[in-house]
Amino acid sequence: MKRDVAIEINGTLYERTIEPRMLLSDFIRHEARLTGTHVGCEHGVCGACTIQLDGEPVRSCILFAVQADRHSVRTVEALTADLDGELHPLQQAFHEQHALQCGFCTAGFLMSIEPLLATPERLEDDAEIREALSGNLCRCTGYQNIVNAVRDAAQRMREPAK
Amino acid sequence: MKLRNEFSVAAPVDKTWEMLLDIQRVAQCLPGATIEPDNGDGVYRGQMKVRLGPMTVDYRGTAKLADVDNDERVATLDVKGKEARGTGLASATIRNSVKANGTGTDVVIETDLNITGRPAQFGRGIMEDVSAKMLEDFAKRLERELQDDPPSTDEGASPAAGTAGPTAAASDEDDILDLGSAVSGPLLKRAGIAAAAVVVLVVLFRALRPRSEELTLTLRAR
Amino acid sequence: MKKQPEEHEPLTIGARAPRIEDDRLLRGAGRFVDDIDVPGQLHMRVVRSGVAHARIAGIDTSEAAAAPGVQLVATAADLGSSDPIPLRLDFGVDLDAYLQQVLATDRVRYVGEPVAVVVAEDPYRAEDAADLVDVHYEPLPPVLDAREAMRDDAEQLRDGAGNEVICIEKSFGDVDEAFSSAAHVVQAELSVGRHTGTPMETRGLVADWDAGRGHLTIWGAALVTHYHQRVLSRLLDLPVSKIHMRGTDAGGNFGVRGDFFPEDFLVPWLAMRTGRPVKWVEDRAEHFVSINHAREQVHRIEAAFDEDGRLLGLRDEIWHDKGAYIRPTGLVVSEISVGMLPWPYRVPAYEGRIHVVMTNKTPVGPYRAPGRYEGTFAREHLLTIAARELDMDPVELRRINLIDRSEIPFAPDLTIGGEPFVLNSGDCVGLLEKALDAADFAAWVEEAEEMRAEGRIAGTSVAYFVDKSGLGVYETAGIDIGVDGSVRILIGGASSGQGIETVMAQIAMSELGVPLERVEVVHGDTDLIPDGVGSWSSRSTVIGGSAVLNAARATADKARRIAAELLEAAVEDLVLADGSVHVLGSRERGVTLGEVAAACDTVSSQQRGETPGLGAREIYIDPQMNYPYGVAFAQVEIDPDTGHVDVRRYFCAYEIGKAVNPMLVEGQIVGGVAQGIGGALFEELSYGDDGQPRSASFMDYLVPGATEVPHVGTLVSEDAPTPSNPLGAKGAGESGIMAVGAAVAGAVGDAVGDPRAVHALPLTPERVMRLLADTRDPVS
Amino acid sequence: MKPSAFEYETPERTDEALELLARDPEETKVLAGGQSLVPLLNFRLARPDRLVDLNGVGELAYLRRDDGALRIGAMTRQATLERSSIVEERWPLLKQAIRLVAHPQIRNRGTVGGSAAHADPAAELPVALTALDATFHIRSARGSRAVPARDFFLQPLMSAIEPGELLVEIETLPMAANSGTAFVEYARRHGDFALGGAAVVLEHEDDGSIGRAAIALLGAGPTPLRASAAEAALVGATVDEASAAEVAALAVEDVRPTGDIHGSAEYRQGLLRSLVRQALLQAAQVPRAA
Repeated sequence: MKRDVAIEINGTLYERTIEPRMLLSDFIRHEARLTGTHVGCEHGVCGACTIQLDGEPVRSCILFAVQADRHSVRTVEALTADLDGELHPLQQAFHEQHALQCGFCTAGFLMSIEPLLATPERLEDDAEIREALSGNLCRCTGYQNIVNAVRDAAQRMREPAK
Repeated sequence: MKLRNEFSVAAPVDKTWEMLLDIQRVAQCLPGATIEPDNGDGVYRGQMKVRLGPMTVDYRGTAKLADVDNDERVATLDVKGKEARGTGLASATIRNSVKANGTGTDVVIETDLNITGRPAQFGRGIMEDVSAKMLEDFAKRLERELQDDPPSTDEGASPAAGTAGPTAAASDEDDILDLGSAVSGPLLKRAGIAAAAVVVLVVLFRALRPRSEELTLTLRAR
Repeated sequence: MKKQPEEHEPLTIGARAPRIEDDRLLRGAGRFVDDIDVPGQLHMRVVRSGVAHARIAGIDTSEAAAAPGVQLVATAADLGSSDPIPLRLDFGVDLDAYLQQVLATDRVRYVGEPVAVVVAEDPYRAEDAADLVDVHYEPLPPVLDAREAMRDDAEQLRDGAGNEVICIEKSFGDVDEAFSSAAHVVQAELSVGRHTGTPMETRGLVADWDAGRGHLTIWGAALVTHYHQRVLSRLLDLPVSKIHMRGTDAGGNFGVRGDFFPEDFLVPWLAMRTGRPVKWVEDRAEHFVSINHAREQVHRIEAAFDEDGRLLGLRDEIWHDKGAYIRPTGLVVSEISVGMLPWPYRVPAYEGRIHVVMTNKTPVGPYRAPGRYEGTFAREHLLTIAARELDMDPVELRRINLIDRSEIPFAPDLTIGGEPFVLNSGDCVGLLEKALDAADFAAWVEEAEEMRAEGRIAGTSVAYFVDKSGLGVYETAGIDIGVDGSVRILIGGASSGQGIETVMAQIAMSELGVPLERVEVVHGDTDLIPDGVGSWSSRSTVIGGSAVLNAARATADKARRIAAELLEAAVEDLVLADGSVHVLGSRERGVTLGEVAAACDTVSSQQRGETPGLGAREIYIDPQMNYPYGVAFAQVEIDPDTGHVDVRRYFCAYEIGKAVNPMLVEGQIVGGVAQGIGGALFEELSYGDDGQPRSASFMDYLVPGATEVPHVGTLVSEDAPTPSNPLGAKGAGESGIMAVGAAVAGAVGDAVGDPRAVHALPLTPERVMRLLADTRDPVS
Repeated sequence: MKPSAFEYETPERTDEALELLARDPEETKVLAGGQSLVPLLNFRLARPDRLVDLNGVGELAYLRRDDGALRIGAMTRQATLERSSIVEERWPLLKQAIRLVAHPQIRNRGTVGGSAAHADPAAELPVALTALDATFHIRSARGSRAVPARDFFLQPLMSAIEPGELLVEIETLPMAANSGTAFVEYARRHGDFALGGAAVVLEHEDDGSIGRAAIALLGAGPTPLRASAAEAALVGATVDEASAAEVAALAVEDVRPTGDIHGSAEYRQGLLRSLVRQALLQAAQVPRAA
């Protein structure tokens, strides 16, 4: 039996009538047409579909859209939208450090790491950064430049405070 | 996957052998499985809902006696099933034997199990764990069944599901000889397979489509 | 709201330019195939065999066809034609009996083989219905090992054609004499497991059929677009001009993703059949059984040395498990395996044989460094063993056997893919010395010794490799400059995320002098680009880039010609810079490229006798394949409690001839190393002995994460530009992965004190525990 | 990989959830964090008719200290447990275990009760809770019962929770002063299901000997296992390299792990021995809690 849902994504309310089995990733991509969130495995391992649900990074492929009813979802599109179109410092660091190749996994990395930049002191050494990245798979970069970009972004987050 | 279960019961070997021939009685020992009377063709159809925690796989399939050695008291059963929804198959060769052990009977169930399709396509050994555990549970239940409730001699009655109904018993020699040669016909119902059939059900089956009877899969030792 | 372009110096050849494709990808504004939704589209679901080998006794689709939302269920019987998918790379061997049908007819030969297809209103219902297709299988025994498949009593996969497809042999010199006169002969049997590229984006296609005009539009082909167009034309009986392939972003490829698979036929065929747009996105579970698998070779290899450790001869017999069918790339992996095996060493006599064998597993095709990942492991590990047996330093053993600069061009009597092998430029020893220095490899060795002295199990190794780039002979390119001064580059290749757009833009800008922000690179659109060969074999920069360079030069010439007319200046005095053409030394005497383009209107062009528009179309034909080379070092530590191999240090030096963008080259190397570590330690497509795949998800197929790969040091050398193309470039895509299996295996062998103990990849913890037991406890 | 259709219920109170579960207990599944269940649904290995989603039942999400004991509401997110300073101080084993559960994105959504109820033999929390002798509080429309850890995990993916029942709370008693704990495991990649693991609690006497020991094994069999013989052997002993090795050998002597593509039974048994040894040495070194 279909259900009515009202899901807030990036500040916009999406009201739809959907089957309970619809995955949240499918809702975001094909109902809200926000295709920046990618689906890499649909079993919760690769992390490409990571979004923020009520502020916390989670895998959208192992959540049902009905579970996000009356909750707030944030996707990669919000990063630039929140800055009037400017790239977020993390995105800028990814660009400068060549931390993406095909770009398919990138949104998942960004949405996983962005909340961690609030406490940049926890991203000081490479081992910490690599552990923070370990829930997201990338097949192109070998992670090295992603580590560099996160270190760089964390430094940028610290500097303005000085 | 090769599995072996054994247990002993106090009942004499002839009696145990005979008891094991009634698929429907023994099937009760396994939750989720039902097996239907054959259509006189020696092919038993049944279904089985296998549960592994939250996982469930519905199988439908057939059981057919491949070989009965009445002298050695070994019955070999071929069972094959197919997922009700999905592409997987399950098949098993079950070699079932009983031996007198002085005071009672030793029962040995050797199963060669082959499962294909998605349930089999995971690297972790949970399927193996569960199959082993279920066979173990089944053997325990069967052991209890054979221990607690010696069979009556009321042949041919089909017990209603869920009741420990009467079973085929006929321990007289003619019948047994018949069994040995029977590869089709009504007698097959009792043909040595009870334990075997149920064991099979562990991972199998449910196949009520007419076509399933045509399945002539020969199980091959791996 | 797009970021304003910044003003800066044009980033041309050689610059570490940040990529032009990044902006859209970072914003989540890339357009991948699943991002294409066409109104009214249906969704396809493929019903795949769940058994490895069986006869199909019947298929009942009635229940599926009656399921809610289902538009059509089709089997092989509905396809009409039974043409198999044709070869793309044809070396003149008749392989018809081994090619794959789009849907299985009477027999299935691997788990995952398409048997039927369902189209429904949404992907959920399509999957519901696919579950209801009832295929009646009569199982046959599966054949799962190449050597067993070749035995006389083996089950045969097909009637009238044996399990061994062919044995390819290559040889030169007197091998028997080399071995009989040798002071030392070293042998090993070495195997590489089955693994694959596993791009993060699975495959997918969308097809839209315009029945009125008889036009087909297809999104999603990612590698060899024009080849797909031609094959579809033949199989669907449509003129090429009525098939419009449209490129999308592609989420990785690595050689596995873009070939012509059964679905590449099914999706457009179903669109035509149903009259509705049809979409298909492969799911990860089906990806693992349907995408080309790779590797899976066993090498029985031996080398003959004189008393000083100089190679006299090399012999290798290889068994290559190619899975159930020959896919469009045919025998290329096997051909390369046996053709590339000896290099970069001065091998006077060589005999290589490779048995190409069919088994009941997913078909095997090329994956980044096909044939070289395997061959490099076999050859280099044999040398590592030889160094131990001859009591020589592993580096020195290699040094004395490397082809010397003085021997270039080095042209043994050997062909690869029908073309003579020629190492036309290079200094292998020179690169080795530079790399040893840059990595400070001696310190690695010393460190490992110290660790061993502390009771830790650590080791180092060196592995040399030769790459190959530029199959496919030619590529096309075009450039158009708009009246607003924007530049559009059209390439016949494709991009799957390597940064090809940026590389092509940098090449073009070296001639045109326009900031990268003004450049768009278009690929994969057959209406805009009438011909192309594609992105594979590390060919994009080498061949595609050369075509772009030619087009850019022709465009710049034309710009100067027209500007000379507008400025009343001499052509040879004009230069292109900052988006304009001006007289050298006086910037104010110039016109913008937009103004030049405006002057190329149709009427004026007609009067001048020129083609309208500012731009050019060029084809580049490559005279010769390139053989870039490199060397890798590894240092590992083994945990004696778990068998876990920790790659502590890794370094890869690579002679690329010319790096258009060194940052991207390093990115290719590091990414390749990570994938190589996957194949060396983690990734394996396992099968049960019933032919069931046991690693068909990311839970069991272990792609390395950020915590599993080390920091990788790189050295990109440009000492030996190739004379065979105008850029001097040699290709980069496959460099990093090439030697990882060899280097890791060698370091593990060094750590346990006996490289002979290592004979198979991946080095899983269990294998490592066993070899620890073998090497540390000889008494038991 | 899209799930089969199901009916979906969103109770807001426990009673309501129990009532929904009672309607068709066999064909109803409880959806907690869903980090294990939803992948199974996507693979269509689970096809329940109905899901009862507990994520709206706020009263099941809590961490409470009660008479020294820790009471964990079944719907408490794993990340909540991970971030709790009280848990870190008083039940460090839980924190040590939870940091090894998959990745942060999973722990943000995954629940403590869900992990326990899922009863995966390779999961960390069931092993830690087994070592802590936790009590599982189960309710149904008929009433409630408490099941000790040793009776809770029955089979791979099967706990003592019957159809129609709901795990509502997990309770662990206060740890003795002078306790040291360790959780050691080996997974092929960071965050993967481990090939083996060991949770150890050592209660030290004033003289430095062991007063009581708990050793629970991960991946040693179909459920978390306690190594009772090894535990008994530790009482009165002190832990050093030699005794740790000896006790570890004893701990795995009778275990029969299941082999699979990631490691054979033999490999796992050897691995477990090493991990128990490491865990014992670590737990013996932990500064004694005041």
